[in-house]
Amino acid sequence: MIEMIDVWKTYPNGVMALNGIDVYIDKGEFVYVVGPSGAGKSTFVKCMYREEKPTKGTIMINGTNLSKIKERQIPKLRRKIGVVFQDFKLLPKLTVYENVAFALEVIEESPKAIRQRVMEVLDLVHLKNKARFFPDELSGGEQQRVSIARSIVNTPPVVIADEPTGNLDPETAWGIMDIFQEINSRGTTVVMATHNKEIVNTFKKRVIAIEGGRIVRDEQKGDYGYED
Amino acid sequence: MIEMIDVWKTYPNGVMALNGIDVYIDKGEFVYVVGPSGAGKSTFVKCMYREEKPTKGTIMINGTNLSKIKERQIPKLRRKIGVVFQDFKLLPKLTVYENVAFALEVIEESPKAIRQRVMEVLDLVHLKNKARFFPDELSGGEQQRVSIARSIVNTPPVVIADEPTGNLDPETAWGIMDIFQEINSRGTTVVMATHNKEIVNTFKKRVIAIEGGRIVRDEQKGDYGYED
Amino acid sequence: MKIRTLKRHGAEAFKSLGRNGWMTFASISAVTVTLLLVGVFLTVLLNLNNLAHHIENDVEIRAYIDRTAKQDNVDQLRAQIEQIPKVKEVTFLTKEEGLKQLIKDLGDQGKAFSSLEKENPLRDAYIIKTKRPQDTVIVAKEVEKLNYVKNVNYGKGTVEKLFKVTKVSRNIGMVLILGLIFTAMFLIANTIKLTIISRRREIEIMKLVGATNGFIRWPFFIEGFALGVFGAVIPVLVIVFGYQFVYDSVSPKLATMFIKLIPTYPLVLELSLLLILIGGVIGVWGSLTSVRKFLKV
Amino acid sequence: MKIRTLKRHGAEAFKSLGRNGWMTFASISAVTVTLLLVGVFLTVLLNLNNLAHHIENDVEIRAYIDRTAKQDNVDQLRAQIEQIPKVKEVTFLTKEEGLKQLIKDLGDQGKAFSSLEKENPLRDAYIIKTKRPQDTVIVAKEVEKLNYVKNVNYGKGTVEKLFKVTKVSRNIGMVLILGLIFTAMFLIANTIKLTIISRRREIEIMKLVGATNGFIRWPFFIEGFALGVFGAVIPVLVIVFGYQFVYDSVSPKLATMFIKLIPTYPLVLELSLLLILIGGVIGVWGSLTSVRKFLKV
Ligand SMILES: Nc1ncnc2c1ncn2[C@@H]1O[C@H](COP(=O)(O)OP(=O)(O)OP(=O)(O)O)[C@@H](O)[C@H]1O
Ligand SMILES: Nc1ncnc2c1ncn2[C@@H]1O[C@H](COP(=O)(O)OP(=O)(O)OP(=O)(O)O)[C@@H](O)[C@H]1O
Ligand SMILES: [Mg+2]
Ligand SMILES: [Mg+2]
Repeated sequence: MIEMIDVWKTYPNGVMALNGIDVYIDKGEFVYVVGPSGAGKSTFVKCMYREEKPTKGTIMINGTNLSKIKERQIPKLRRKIGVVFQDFKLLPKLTVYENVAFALEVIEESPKAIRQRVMEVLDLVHLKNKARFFPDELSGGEQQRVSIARSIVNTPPVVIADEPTGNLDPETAWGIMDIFQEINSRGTTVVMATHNKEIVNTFKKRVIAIEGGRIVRDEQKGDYGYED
Repeated sequence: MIEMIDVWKTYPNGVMALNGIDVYIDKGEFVYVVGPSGAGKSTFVKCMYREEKPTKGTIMINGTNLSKIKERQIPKLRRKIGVVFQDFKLLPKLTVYENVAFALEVIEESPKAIRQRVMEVLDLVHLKNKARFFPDELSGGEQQRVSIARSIVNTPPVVIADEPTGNLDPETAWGIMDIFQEINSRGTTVVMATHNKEIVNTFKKRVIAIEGGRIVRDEQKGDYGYED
Repeated sequence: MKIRTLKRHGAEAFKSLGRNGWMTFASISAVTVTLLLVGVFLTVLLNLNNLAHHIENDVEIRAYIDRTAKQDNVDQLRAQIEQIPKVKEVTFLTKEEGLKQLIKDLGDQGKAFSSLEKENPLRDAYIIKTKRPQDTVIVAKEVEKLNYVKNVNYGKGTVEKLFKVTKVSRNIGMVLILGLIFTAMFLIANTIKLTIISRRREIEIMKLVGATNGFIRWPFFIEGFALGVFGAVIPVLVIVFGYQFVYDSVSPKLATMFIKLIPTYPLVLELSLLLILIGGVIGVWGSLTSVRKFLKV
Repeated sequence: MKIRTLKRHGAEAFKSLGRNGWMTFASISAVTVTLLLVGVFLTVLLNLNNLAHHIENDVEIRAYIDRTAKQDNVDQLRAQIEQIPKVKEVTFLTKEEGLKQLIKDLGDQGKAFSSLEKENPLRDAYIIKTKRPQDTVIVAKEVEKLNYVKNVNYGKGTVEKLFKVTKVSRNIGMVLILGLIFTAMFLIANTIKLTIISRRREIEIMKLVGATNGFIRWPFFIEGFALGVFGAVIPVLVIVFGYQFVYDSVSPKLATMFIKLIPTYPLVLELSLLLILIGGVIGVWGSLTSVRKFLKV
């Protein structure tokens, strides 16, 4: 499903964020990406949906080589990957409803289907009653949940979540984890960068630990590690 | 030090975020503000440094009544309160160094004193080597630490931190807590809205729990609560 | 693209215009002011051009007829002149009338010549108008060669100077008009560019969520067009009613000075169309070129 | 405010200009284009005004002297005319020269009058120039009352018409210049407004971190000024060198048509100052008014 072969990423300012990543994530897997602040977790997942291009190395998504893909093909790729961005990336001039609907509009769904599906997903993240609000009228956690709703609304085969519970209280975070487990059990591949030790240690899954741009640990049913 | 008497806040869109808050926080206290997503924690602290004006009620900071304060006096008030914003609020066109220095420039510190103090604080949050980077060249956790550095750089008598560890791995979060405890031990009042159960339960302090805009619990050396 | 998607783009464009209130207002007003300037200057310059045209049209050739010519010869001469392709109109002027005109033209000074009426030193003449004023000299030379033409007078020197002046003025006018229109286009495109630069992040987010370039471009296309056309509304109204008003109130006064304004119709219609066209086309162009810059995500 | 803070504001302003590269470029180029337009149109309109002035200055009064006047009377008349305060210059024209001029002015047609040279129907005359061309009519009337003045000729009717035309043209010109300058001011202010709207969030953050309004305003003040002044650089260069070039290459040609351009200096200096002034003042004004909107946090 997702394969990285000797991937390196150096940002224009000289920061070496990824230093030779080799990883294979199978269809239907649930993977935590953990590691200290600035380790390269976000860079790692950004390469998967081509927000960042690696400086060197090969990335294969579903059999397509990302470095050989045509510019025109990128939107198609991204529609197959739902992303919860670390900084949410909501469209400020669109309401909660419109932000989530946007991911369905780009695939030219019928307005009726859009309406039904969006309300369904907003209900899942408990934001049905805030559908008409604008992002800057929401609390931090509410914005994060909108981003989560948008990432799953078009039922993509892959969901990448970068720190999706950072602004959520434990109870709400738990609810979100239920959603991710649910879609994972239906076959969706989930890649989740997180700092939430409790979640990682409770819902045991594969754990990839990154430090200084290198994978330092990769274990099935691992735990968060970094004991203090 | 900080006193709220029957404070209500209704946002222009009709959301009632605070519904009669009465609280007194003494000089030198360390207070956690906890509660579910959207409970009103951010609104509660925003009223203290006047990012939001309450619809009703009185807020006293250090003996000054915020509803009677003149427009011109607000900057002076804010300089006495260091704030870690939930969304960081870094100036995108300034480097890390310049962002932190800004809080000292507004009080017309000498360039030499600024340089020394800023590097000192950046060292505290382990960002000395990223001083010349722009915010969008930083990882989420690094941005959050810049915001933390800026809040404490001018050694204000009060520090308000809204979810200051949301994007930090546990180890780094621990380091930040050490900083907050350290300044608190030197007399700084700290008010910290957080979802981090582990932190609240480890460093026992006063806990104010907000739900639906009301204080539902207020205990010294409390714990996070909300057991699942 | 499905029809409903096109509808969606339209709705999106107008929603965005509404929600970016301040920006929309600022850019529409910039377009308005720019087009107003273009409209007003264009009207003035076109009228000056028209004036030059009228002055040129006053130029005529006088072919004085030999005193020895019989009525037959005179008629034949007229036929010959009328055969020259560049000639538009030929009229006969008796020497008596000619002297009267001269005395009148000279004003007070002419009175000294009144005594001459008995022994008129002038000749009968044909007054010739050419189709294009610029052909005056050529036609004059051809007429000069005809039989029974004693001499030809077309204000030699003065006429050449006049045409030189009008030509230079026309060239300056053209340069000014083109400069003005290009400036306007640049300013409109630039304004729209500024509004879009500030939405760069939005465009990037859309791309990251899977929108194609076309999908993002469409609402901007419509928005740019709408900004340009809305910006043209006030200038068009000002031109249509303003010119009508000026024409009605000023042209009687100007008539006493033999200055004629260009009639209201179709001038204002043409100008209005031009303004709407500039607004719409440049709006779209400015919008699309600036969006393109941010699509590479 | 401490000196070092002022320094800091200056440094901050230029840093911001550099870091907002695209925006800075877009707004400077908008200012540039706008001021270029103002400069060019202003130059043309000022030259047209100058031309009108020259045409007006060609107006003169001819006072024909009674044939019965002795040399004494003629000299006395000159003294009397010169005493009229509005008179600038008086010259004597003999009737022989007068006829020659007339024949020359009439061109080919004048040849018919060559025979008159022996029995000249004209009179000797004084040619009078007034200090202000507009006083022609008044002076003519005064001169008419003097002894030994047979009649007075100043192109009655034509002169009034000429002054009417130049007055109307001047008014139109004034309206166009004012309209142009106001448009330019609006466009410059608007452009700067657009760049600042997109920095609204930055201003809000600064306020939340404890900056006073003044502290935030200073760098914007300097930035607005710099944008305006930088935007004036190219227009000033174009005006200075362009006008010098046009003047040198075109004015000999125009001289044959009796059209005179305004000399390069001090015209280009004045225009340059005006452009820099508009740029700087409006830059500051646009910047400060738009910052103010976002300071209420
Ligand atoms: N756009 C960028 N330009 C330059 N450097 C960058 C950029 N984004 C990230 N970096 C740098 O790359 C390194 C890895 O960043 P990344 O965002 O991948 O970290 P992370 O593991 O997600 O950290 P966090 O847990 O704090 O989000 C950091 O040192 C950061 O400063
Ligand atoms: N600017 C605003 N305009 C309108 N409504 C707002 C605004 N800011 C917050 N709200 C609403 O007020 C309520 C309280 O928001 P607040 O940000 O205080 O929550 P919070 O406790 O900080 O939540 P979180 O833990 O998610 O940050 C929420 O329902 C939110 O939707
Ligand atoms: Mg990250
Ligand atoms: Mg909050």
